[in-house]
Amino acid sequence: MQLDLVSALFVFMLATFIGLDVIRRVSRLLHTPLMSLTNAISAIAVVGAIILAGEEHGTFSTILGTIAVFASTTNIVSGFLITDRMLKMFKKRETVER
Amino acid sequence: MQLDLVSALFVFMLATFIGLDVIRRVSRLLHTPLMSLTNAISAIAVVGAIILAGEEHGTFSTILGTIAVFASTTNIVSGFLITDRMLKMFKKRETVER
Amino acid sequence: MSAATVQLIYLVSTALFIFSLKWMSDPRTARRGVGAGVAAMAFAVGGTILEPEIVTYKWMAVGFGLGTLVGVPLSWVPLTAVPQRTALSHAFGGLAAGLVGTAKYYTWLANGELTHFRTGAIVAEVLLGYLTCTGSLMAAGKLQEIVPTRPITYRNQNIINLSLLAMALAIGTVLVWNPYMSWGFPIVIALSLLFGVLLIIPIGGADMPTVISLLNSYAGLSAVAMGFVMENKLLITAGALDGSSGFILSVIMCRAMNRSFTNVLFGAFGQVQAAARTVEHKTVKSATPEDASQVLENASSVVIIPGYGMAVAQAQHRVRDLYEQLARRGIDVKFAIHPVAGRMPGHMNVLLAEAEIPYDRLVEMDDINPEMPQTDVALVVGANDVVNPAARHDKGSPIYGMPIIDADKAKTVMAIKRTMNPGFAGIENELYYADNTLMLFGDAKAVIGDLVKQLSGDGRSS
Amino acid sequence: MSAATVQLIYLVSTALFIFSLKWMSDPRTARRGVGAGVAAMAFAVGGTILEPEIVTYKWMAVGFGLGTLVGVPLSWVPLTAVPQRTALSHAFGGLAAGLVGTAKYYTWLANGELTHFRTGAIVAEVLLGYLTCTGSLMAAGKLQEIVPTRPITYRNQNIINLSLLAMALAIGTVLVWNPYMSWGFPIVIALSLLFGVLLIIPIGGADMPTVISLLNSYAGLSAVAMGFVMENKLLITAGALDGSSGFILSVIMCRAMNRSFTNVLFGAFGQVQAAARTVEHKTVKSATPEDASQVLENASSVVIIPGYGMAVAQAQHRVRDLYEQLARRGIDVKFAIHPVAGRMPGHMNVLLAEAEIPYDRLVEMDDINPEMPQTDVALVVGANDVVNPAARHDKGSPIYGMPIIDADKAKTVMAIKRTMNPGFAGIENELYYADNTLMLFGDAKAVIGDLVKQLSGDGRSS
Ligand SMILES: NC(=O)c1ccc[n+]([C@@H]2O[C@H](COP(=O)([O-])OP(=O)(O)OC[C@H]3O[C@@H](n4cnc5c(N)ncnc54)[C@H](OP(=O)(O)O)[C@@H]3O)[C@@H](O)[C@H]2O)c1
Ligand SMILES: NC(=O)c1ccc[n+]([C@@H]2O[C@H](COP(=O)([O-])OP(=O)(O)OC[C@H]3O[C@@H](n4cnc5c(N)ncnc54)[C@H](OP(=O)(O)O)[C@@H]3O)[C@@H](O)[C@H]2O)c1
Repeated sequence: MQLDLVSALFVFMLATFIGLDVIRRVSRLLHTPLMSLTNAISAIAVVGAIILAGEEHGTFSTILGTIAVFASTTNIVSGFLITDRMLKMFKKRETVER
Repeated sequence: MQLDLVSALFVFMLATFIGLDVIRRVSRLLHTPLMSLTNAISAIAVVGAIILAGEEHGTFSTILGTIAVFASTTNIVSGFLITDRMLKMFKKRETVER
Repeated sequence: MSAATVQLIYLVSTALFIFSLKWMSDPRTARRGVGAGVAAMAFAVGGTILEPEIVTYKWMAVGFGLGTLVGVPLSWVPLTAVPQRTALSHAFGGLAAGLVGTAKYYTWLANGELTHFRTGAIVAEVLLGYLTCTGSLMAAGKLQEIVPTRPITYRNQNIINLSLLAMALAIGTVLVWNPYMSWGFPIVIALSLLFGVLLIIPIGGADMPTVISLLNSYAGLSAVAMGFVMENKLLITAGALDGSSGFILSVIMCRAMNRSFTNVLFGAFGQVQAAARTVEHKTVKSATPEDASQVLENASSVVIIPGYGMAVAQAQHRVRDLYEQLARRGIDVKFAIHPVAGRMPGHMNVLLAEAEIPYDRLVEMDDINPEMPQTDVALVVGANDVVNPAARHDKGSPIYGMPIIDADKAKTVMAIKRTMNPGFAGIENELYYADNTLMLFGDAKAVIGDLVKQLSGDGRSS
Repeated sequence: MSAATVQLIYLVSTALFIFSLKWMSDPRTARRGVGAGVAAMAFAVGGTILEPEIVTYKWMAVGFGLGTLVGVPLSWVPLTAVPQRTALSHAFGGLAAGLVGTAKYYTWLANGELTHFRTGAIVAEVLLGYLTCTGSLMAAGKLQEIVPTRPITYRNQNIINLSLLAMALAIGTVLVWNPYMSWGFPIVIALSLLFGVLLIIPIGGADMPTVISLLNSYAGLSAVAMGFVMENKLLITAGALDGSSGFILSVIMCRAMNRSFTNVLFGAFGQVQAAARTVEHKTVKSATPEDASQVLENASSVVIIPGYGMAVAQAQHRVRDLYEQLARRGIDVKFAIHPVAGRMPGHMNVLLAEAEIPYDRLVEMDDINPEMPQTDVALVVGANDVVNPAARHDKGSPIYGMPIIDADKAKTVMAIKRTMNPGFAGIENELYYADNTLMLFGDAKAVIGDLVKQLSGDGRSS
């Protein structure tokens, strides 16, 4: 168990290195879409929710799991859709000028 | 065992993402010192060598381990020393002009 | 499906999430980034459904269905409502994390499978999750102006809040020591729900963007904690990406406002608005759209500086018309984008993109400032704090030290706003009293509409 | 010491390795990077020594001692010998990885602990390790000119090499299926040792820098494989950092030479040297140091373009004297650095740094090229291919498409070299025949010494 903790810490550290680097290089133009994109990504909690809703550990677990699946799905769907909607607006000169 | 493989693959993938990113941003000025620095880092194999030389699994293992410790130590020592020697030479205008 | 296969699917999903964010570094690849994000999420969901412990699909199907039903319309909100939508979404995300942690705790409690480590991770997940949930709801409420936007303060507020948090942490720590002390768990939940509310109410509505970003970071961290609970590396990486994003965006905002995290969270900014106003009487030159359009016509370079007022007035399409009129006359038109103009990071960029203004006309603050002294006209459209020269020289000003766009250095400044009221920081702007400044009073959409009309010839005959 | 503590030490070590490379992004933080690397290695070694399975310290002490004894003098080599030192070092690294893999195999074989996965990882480690070892030894030999530097080729060479490799891979695969088929293991070792040699001999000495970088990448990958064998995440991350570094440096070199990996590895480049030389007779203008120094004195901007010849002649200190003489006269002097000038990436930068030329005077190719047409004098010091205009227009040239420094666009070109012999690519350089080119024949060190003497007044009286 304790070794698993360290292993998880390893992954966390590496992912944080990547995250900080990658985000720092996101174009300033796109900070608003970035907020909604990461909002969708944070709905990764759906993974835990699905397991809860799909296991059989009693009604309590299932209800919480279903609500959690609902909440995360809302995030995923609206987050990705709105990000794409915003990004579609960004056009470079050539394509804009008629 | 198989799960361990995936876990190791995870770490490998994340580390490669970091490696490619970090190296791509090394100053072009410093590519020669970079070569000797990573040369020293590749001597991380010393970790495996130490375990071999320090366990008691028979003479064969111990001999191979000792040679491996020797080879990696050579790398570590010469790699870091020469990198530092080169880097010491890089000076910005202010410190150079008298 | 073997556990190893699922893990491999998670590996692919992780890589796709990383590429998704990498591709956001350039508007040309950004939509591909969304594609990668969608694919990553599909792999994550698909892989999880294949997990061997899943026995029923009924309930998750209900969740997916309802979630989609609510999610699709939520994505149609107007651009001005994007901040509150994001906040609402964070509330959902925090809720999901909190609920999963809660269910895990009680399941393991019943089966006697709790360990110190598991309990610790669950406590972190639940704390962050529920705090994010209520905090984000409050933030959404303030942004939508359902909840009063001004900072609500009372005596010893910070002490009370911090001791609540300390209490939650203390009980959490005791729980880690003794995981089966189950009466402590609901208390932790209650305290974090409460702390989420109390953390937000003393923060002014206009500081909400920074707060939302921080809450995004917390939502990510609670996913990380969930990853520790479930020993799931995908959750840990995706959560860490998210956590970094929220953190960096809030740092960028704080830096662009020259304020600290502590000041944003505990400073009750925006409260002293009235007090700061001085009553000196200085003269202001006001101009008509006719005068203004003549100045513009005679300029050879114009820098347009949009601010929150353009967003409020929804004037971006008119601004585009103006841009076209000027460009047609061979005038060099650029847009100067301050990192915290508006009310969320990148706010102006999205609005101008919506109006189809090519993004290579948008110039960042640091790049445009050296050009300002050679600029003929700086046209300020509903911006205020981000062009306030006091930030450069008035050490007593609350915005002292904040980097600004040097509108005042242009040969002529024209500023569009409705009144002489101050902006977000509640302070007067000496730019409006400068000799080379002309005020164009009125709603930004209407004023720019008039300018366009003048320039397009309707008013030319006059 | 508990296993978890050791893992935590490894975690710290990993983070330090990452910072070490991050800090190499700027010369100002680079030495801190070396410090972080040393600390990381110290943690790695320290953590490993604390591993519970270590029972004796005697043998490793011998290894450390001898390694230090050999390592310290190895770090004193002159800068010109850095490539062969690096190659030699890779050989040591590959050897260590190979030996560890070998010992692990036989230990687990004896104890019946081999699994498919372990065997697979060991085979990968041993293959890469031994191949790197002999390959690097050959590369070091070619660079030191102990081994003939020209490509050694014979009929069906590539087919023979690849079938050797295929054989090693086939036996390796069989071993993974049946780990206890122990007669296969020494064959894999022998084949990889042999393949390392055969891979390198058909590659010309001057392509060795690219090869060394690739071998660096292999050394990293064999550390990764060792990490899989030993389930050690530190080995995996440090190995991956290393692998990426070697890979990216070789890509940069190949791109700067406009060649592919395949061409470098299997193209036997440098072999056709004699054949490519044309015997046309064109006129060349040669000048004396007196003439040259007058031209330099009358220039207001000089760009010095160093190449491999400066390294061979060890002329960098004279170049610095020249730079000072010119700078003293108020002449703007810059150094144009081509990414593959010399024989290793960054070669010119280290040499010029050694001569204490401030690094903000060194300008990269892409940044200097737009300035070349306004430059009065381009002084080429022992560079050849990197200033060959044929790369721009002569589709038949082997270097066609390689980006070059546009020396020919300067008002006057002065080129220092000993003869009219071609450079690394073995082709003639039309730059030397151009109307605005003056040749200064002689050893770079001597010629620049003369120039400095002229400028400093010794020759002024004449
Ligand atoms: N972007 C972010 O991420 C972020 C985050 C947190 C805080 N902030 C803060 O927000 C502020 C942003 O600065 P800013 O210059 O963009 O905005 P501002 O300082 O808030 O000023 C906006 C101005 O627009 C005018 N306005 C409002 N409605 C208008 C309309 N319909 N037509 C014309 N003008 C209108 C207002 O004047 P009238 O009322 O007289 O019309 C006001 O002076 C900064 O202080 C920044 O620190 C931004
Ligand atoms: N840097 C890397 O990482 C790397 C890697 C792989 C390949 N390469 C290849 O190496 C080449 C580098 O180009 P380069 O222009 O630097 O070198 P080059 O093309 O090899 O030319 C070097 C020139 O220096 C002259 N020279 C030699 N010794 C001299 C001395 N003592 N005094 C004066 N001149 C002397 C030689 O002419 P004389 O004999 O007439 O004096 C020769 O023409 C490129 O083709 C590149 O693709 C570089």
